[in-house]
Amino acid sequence: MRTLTYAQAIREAHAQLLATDPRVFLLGQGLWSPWYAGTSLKDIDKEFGRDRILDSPVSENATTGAAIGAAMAGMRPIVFHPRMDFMLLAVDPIVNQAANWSYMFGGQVPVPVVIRAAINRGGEQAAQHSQALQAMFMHIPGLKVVMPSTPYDAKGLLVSAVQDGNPVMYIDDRWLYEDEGEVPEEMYAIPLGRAAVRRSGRDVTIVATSFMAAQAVLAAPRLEGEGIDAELIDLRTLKPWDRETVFASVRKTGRLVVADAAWKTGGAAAEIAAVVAEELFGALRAPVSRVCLPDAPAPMSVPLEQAYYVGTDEIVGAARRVLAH
Amino acid sequence: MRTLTYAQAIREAHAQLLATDPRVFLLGQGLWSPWYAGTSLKDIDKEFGRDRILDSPVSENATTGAAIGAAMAGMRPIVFHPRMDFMLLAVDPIVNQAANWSYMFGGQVPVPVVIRAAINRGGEQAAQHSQALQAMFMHIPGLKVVMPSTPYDAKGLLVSAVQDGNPVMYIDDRWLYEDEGEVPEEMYAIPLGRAAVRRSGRDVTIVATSFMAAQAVLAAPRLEGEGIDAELIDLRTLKPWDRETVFASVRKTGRLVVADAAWKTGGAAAEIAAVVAEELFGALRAPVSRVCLPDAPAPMSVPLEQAYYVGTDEIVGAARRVLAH
Amino acid sequence: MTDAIAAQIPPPAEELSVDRWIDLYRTMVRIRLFEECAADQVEVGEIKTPCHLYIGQEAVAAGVCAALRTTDYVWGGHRSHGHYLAKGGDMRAMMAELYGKRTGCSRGRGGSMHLIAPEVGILGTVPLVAATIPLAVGAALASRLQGTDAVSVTFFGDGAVEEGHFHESVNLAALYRLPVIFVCENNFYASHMRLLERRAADSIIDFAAGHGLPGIRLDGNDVGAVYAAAIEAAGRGRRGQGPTLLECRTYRWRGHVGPSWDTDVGVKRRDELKDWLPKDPIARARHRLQATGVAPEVLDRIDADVRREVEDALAFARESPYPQDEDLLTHVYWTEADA
Amino acid sequence: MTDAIAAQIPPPAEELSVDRWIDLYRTMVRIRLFEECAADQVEVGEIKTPCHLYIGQEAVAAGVCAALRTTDYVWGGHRSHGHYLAKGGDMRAMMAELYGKRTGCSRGRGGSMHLIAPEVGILGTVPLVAATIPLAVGAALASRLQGTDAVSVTFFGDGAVEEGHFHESVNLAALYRLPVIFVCENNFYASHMRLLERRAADSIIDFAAGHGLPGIRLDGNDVGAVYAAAIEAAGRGRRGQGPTLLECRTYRWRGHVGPSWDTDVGVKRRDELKDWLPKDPIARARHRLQATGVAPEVLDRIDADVRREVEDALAFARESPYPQDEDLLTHVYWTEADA
Ligand SMILES: Cc1ncc(C[n+]2csc(CCOP(=O)(O)OP(=O)(O)O)c2C)c(N)n1
Ligand SMILES: Cc1ncc(C[n+]2csc(CCOP(=O)(O)OP(=O)(O)O)c2C)c(N)n1
Ligand SMILES: [Mg+2]
Ligand SMILES: [Mg+2]
Repeated sequence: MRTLTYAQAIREAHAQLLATDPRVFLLGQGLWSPWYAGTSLKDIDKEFGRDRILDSPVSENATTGAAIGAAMAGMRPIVFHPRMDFMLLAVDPIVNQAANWSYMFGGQVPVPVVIRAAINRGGEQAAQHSQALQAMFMHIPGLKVVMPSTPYDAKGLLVSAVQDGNPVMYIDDRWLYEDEGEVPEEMYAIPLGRAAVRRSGRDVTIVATSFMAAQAVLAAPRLEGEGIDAELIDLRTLKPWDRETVFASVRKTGRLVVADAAWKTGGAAAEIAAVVAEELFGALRAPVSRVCLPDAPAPMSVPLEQAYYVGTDEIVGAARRVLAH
Repeated sequence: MRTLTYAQAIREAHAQLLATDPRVFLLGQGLWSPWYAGTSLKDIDKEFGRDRILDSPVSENATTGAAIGAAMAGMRPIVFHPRMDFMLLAVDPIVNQAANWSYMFGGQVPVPVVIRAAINRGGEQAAQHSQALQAMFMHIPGLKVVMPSTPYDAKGLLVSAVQDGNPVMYIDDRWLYEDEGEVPEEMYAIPLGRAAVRRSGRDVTIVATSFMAAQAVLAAPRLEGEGIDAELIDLRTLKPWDRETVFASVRKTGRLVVADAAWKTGGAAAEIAAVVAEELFGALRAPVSRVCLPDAPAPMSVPLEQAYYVGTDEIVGAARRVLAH
Repeated sequence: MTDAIAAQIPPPAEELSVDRWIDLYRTMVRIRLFEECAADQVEVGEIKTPCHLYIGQEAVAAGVCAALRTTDYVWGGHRSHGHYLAKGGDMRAMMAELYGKRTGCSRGRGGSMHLIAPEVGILGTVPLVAATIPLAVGAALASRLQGTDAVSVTFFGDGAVEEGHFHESVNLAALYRLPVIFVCENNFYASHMRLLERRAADSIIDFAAGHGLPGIRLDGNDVGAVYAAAIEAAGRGRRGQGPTLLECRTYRWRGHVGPSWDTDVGVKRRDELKDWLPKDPIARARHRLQATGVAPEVLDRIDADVRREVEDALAFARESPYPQDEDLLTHVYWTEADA
Repeated sequence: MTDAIAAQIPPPAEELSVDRWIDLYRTMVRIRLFEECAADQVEVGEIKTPCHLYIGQEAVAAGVCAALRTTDYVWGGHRSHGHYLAKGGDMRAMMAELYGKRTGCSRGRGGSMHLIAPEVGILGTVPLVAATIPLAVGAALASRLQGTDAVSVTFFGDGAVEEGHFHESVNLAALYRLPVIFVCENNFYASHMRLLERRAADSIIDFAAGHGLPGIRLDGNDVGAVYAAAIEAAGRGRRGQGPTLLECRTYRWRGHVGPSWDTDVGVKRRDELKDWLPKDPIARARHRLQATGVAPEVLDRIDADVRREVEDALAFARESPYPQDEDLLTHVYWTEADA
C-alpha cells in the first residue's frame, strides 16, 4: 500500500473531508502559512479557497467559539490551534459551551466541531510552547479526545472526529509528523473509543498514547531481546477510552505500563492506572507503572530537554520493573 | 473555643491578612456586593476601603493576570472568582503564566498570588454554574491547590496560601458556608501539603476532599453503627498532597475509599487511587473505590440534582463495598 | 459618540404601520406578563431556578426580533426570557422549563438561564457572560458558507463588553463582513456594579470605530427606534455588508436576579428607577397607539389574551411531569437518535 | 484617527539634547548589533532557541525606555531582545540565555522568548501573545498600592490587540487610572498575516476612545518622537492621571522568526521592505546627529564600542557552562532559598 507521512495523512483527511462534505471548513491560526502547521495543511487554502480555509486573527476564544456556533448552525468546522498552549485561551468555549451543550438542552442541538490542537515541543521552545494537556480535557463530560500515533490513524480519526456529532478534540504531535506508514487512498473512518493492539504479547501490557505509542513500538523489539514479550495497546481515543481492550490484555499479562508524554500527577495515565487497579484488582500481578513527564514545566536548554522528555528508554525500564516485581 | 461558620472563618482570614500585611489586597467580581460571596466577604470593602478591595469588571482573564502581575511586583493579592466556572476564562494566566513563572526564570521572581474560586452548585443553576474543576489544576506543575472543609481550615489555609511564595488556588464550597466549627481568634497558618486525620480507624481509609470530607465525618458514625471503623483523612491540600499520611493509613487498613465531588474520569480521586495502588500494591486488600460525580454535566431540575450529587450515602456504600471484597 | 459613528446612524425609518405597532406592543406585553407571573412563582417558591427578569427592557427584544425572520438566529444570556418570546419561542415550554419539567424547552436540564427553541432559530441562551457572542459569529459564518441570507443576532449586556471575547468576536465579524447584529442592552448595571464603576467612560458605542463597523446608539425603550435600527442592520447583514453594533440604552426594573425591586445597590438606584419607570416602553407604545387612534379596548383585549396565554402556560408547567432518574445520564453525548 | 484622539497628542517636546540623542543612538545600535550577531549564530546553528528579531523596530524600545527609570517596569513578548537591552538588561546574560547556558538571564530555562532582569524592572517577557499586558496592569496597581510612582510599560504587537485580554487590560487600567503605558508596536504583521487580513480597518488607535484613555499614533521609526510621547505618558502615569495608549508604527525587517529576510509572505512584503529600509531608525538618528554637528567619528566610535561589547557577550555565552541534570526539577515551586 501507499505510504504517507503522518502530516501528509492529516492533510489528506482534511482534503477529502473538504472535498466531500460542503459543511466542512477550517478556521484558526496559521492556515495560510507555509509553516505554521508543518506540512499537515500545506497549500490547503490554495486547493479549497480562502472562504473555507479561514486563517484568523490571534483570537483563540472567539475563533473556537465561532467554530462551535457554526457547528450548531449545521456546519462541520475544524478549528485549528497550532499549539495546545494557545488553546488555553479557549477553555471557556470548549469546556463551558461545547461540552455542555448537548446535555444542557436535552440533545436538541448537536455540536459537531473538531478542535484540533498540535503538541509542539522541544527545540528549546520552553514552557509555554511545549504542553501536552490532554488530561484537562479527558476530565470533561461531553468531550471526546483522540490522539493518533500513526499516519493511518491520523487520517481515519480525523474523519471520524468530523463525522461524529459531538465536540472532538483531535490532538496531533509534531514529533510524529515525519513518521511514515501505509495509508489507504480512499476516505475511511476509525471508530472513536476503540484502541489498537499494535503487538500481542504475554508478559506485560503497555498502554500508550500518541507519541509514546510510537515509542512503544520501538521499545518492543528491545524488550523482546531481553526475553520480554510485550503487548502494545495504542489507546488512540482517550475519551471515551477502550476499557475492554485494555482489560482483556491485562487479564492475560497481569502487568501494566501506561505511557503518556504529559505530566504524571493527574494525567491521563492516572485514570487508566486507577481503573485497571480497581477493576482488575485480582488479575494484576504487579503494580501499574506510569511513564510520564516529571511534574515540572518544560525546560529550554537542550541538555535539560534531554533529561526531561521520556521515550523508548523509559518504557523499557518500566516494563523491566513491573516484570521484576 | 469560639465557633464561626466556614464563611465567617474565610472572612476573618481575609480581614486579619489585610490588617497585618499591607501587601495583601483583593481583586475580583462581587467584592462590593452584599451577596456575591455569600457572607464570606461581607462588608470587607467597608472595613478596608475600596482601594484595597477592588470589585472588578467582568474580565476574568485580566483581573487574574493583574493579580499575578501585582504579585510579581511584590504584593500578595487574592483574586476572587465567585464561581469556578467563570475562572475558565482565566486559565491562560493561571496555567501558562503564574504556574510556569518560577520555573521559566529560575526562581528569580516569585508569584505569591492566591486564586480563590468558589464552587457554587445546586439550586437549579445547571451545568455552567456548578463545576468543581480542581483536577484541571492539580495536573499543573507550579500550582498549589487547597480545598478546606472546616471553618478552622478555611481560615488557616487561606493564611498559608497568602504567605506561600507560589500561586495557590484556594477552592471553597458554598455548601459548606454555614457549617460551624471552632476557630481561634488569632491568625494561624496550616502547613500546605498536610492532610488532617479526622478520625482514626482500623477497617477502611476514607480520603476525601472539601465537601466530601465534611460528608465523610457524617458517614463515620453510620459506619460505626454497622461495625465499620473508618479512618477519615481530609486531604485539605490537593497539590502537593500528603502521601505519607494517606500511605500510613492505608498500610494499616488495607482498604481505601476516595471521595471527591467532581467528575470521576480524570479527577483528583484518580490520581490518589493510582498512586496508592502503585505504591501500596501489597498492602491493599481490596480495590480502591472512588466516590465521585457521574461523568455528566450538572443537571438543573431538583429531582435530577438529587440523583446527581453524592454525599454520605455514597461514602457509606463505598466503604461497605471495599469491606465486602 | 465620535462623528464618524454618528454619521452612520440610519435615516429615520419610514413610518411603521399600525399593525406593526400592535405586534410590537403584543410582544412586549407577552414578555411583561410572562415575567410578572414567573416572578410571582419565584416569590412563592414554585420556581426555584434563578430568574433574571427582563422587565423594563422589553422594547429591545421586541424591536429587534420583529425585524427578523424565523430562519435568523438569536442568541442570548442569563436574561433571555424576552429574547425567547420575541423570537417566537413557545411560552408553555419556557414556563415548564422554569418549573424544571420534562416538557420544558430544555427538557428540565437548563432552567431560566438555558433556553432553546431551534425551530425558531434560538440555538441556546446560556448564562456565562458574553458566551454566546462568538457563537453568534459562528452561526453567521455558517449562513455565509451555506449561501443563505440568515442573520445572527446576539443580545448581551453592558457587562459583556468587559469580556475580551466580545472584542475578539466583533473583530472577527467585521473582518469577515458577517451578517451579525451585536445588540448591547446597556442597562447601566452588571449585577450590583454601575457602568462607571466598571469602565472609565460611557463609551461602549465608540468600540464600533475601533473595530471598523457601524455603531448606533439608541433609546432602548423606544420600540419603534429599535425596530428601525434592526431593520437597517439586518438589511446590511443580508446584503453582505457586514455586522452592526447597536447600543440600546435601557434599564431593568427588578433586581439583578430574582423578583424583587432592586435595592441592593442602595439609594441611588431607587432614584434612577424613579426616572426610568415613566419611560416604560410598554406605556410609551400604548400611548403612541392611542394617539394614532387605536381604541384602548383593542389594547386591553390584547392584554387579556396574553393574560390567558400566560395562565395556560402556567397550568401546563404545573401539570407537566418531572424528569426521571433515568434521564440523568442521557445526552451527555449527542447521538443519531437525538436527530 | 478621530478628532477626540488627535486632540490628545502632546505638544511637541522641547528639543532633546545632543547627549540624549547620542544615548538613544547607542541604545539602538546595541540592539541592532546584538541581534545581527545572534542572527549569525542562529544561522550557523550555535543558537537553537527560536529568535524573533527586532531589527528595524529599535526606535520604539529605545525611545520608550529612555523615558523610564530603573524602578519602572517593562513587560514584553516573543520579540523582546530590544526591550531588554533598552531597559538596561545585561547583554552577556541575554546572550548566554540564547545559548541555553546556566549563566543566562533565565538560567537557561527560558531562551530568547523568556527574558528577565528584575534588577532593572523586567519581571519577565513571555511569548504567549498579549500575555504580559494584564501583568503590566497588575504591576501598575502594585505601584499605586505601594505608594510609589513607578510606571509599568507593556510592549506588544498589532497582533496582540486581537486577544481579548488586551481590551480587558486597557479597560482595567483606564478604570483604575493606573500608571500604564500600552505600547503597541504596529509592524503591520502578525507572523505571515497582514494587518488588514486580521482586522477590518487600520484603526487600533481608535480603541483609546472606546476605553476612555488618551491614544497617540506615532512614527515608530522616529526615536525622538517616541521618546517625547513616552515622557508625556510616563508623566501622566506618575501624576496619577492614568494610562496612555501609544501606537508606534514601524516594520520588522527580518522574518517573523529566525534570521532570514522575510519572504514567506511573498512579493508584496519585499516591496514593502523597499519602502521601509530607507526609514531605518538608526540611519535617521545618525543623520540627525550629524546634521546637528556631531562628527561621524564620534558615532563610529560608539559603533565600535558596541561591537566589542557584543563580541564580549558572545565569548561569555560560549564559555559558560550548560545547566546540569540536577537543575531540571529545581524552582518548580519558588522557595525562600530563592529569595
Ligand atoms: C463569565 C461570567 N462571569 C461572571 C458572571 C456573573 N454574572 C452574571 S450576570 C452578570 C452581570 C452581567 O451584566 P450585563 O452583561 O450588563 O447584563 P445584565 O445583567 O445587566 O442584563 C455577571 C457578572 C457570569 N455569569 N459569567
Ligand atoms: C496566545 C498565542 N497565540 C498565538 C501565538 C503564535 N504567535 C506567535 S507570534 C504571533 C504574531 C504576533 O504578532 P504581533 O503581536 O503583531 O507581534 P510581532 O510578531 O509583529 O512583533 C503569533 C500569532 C502565540 N505565541 N500566543
Ligand atoms: Mg447590564
Ligand atoms: Mg506585528
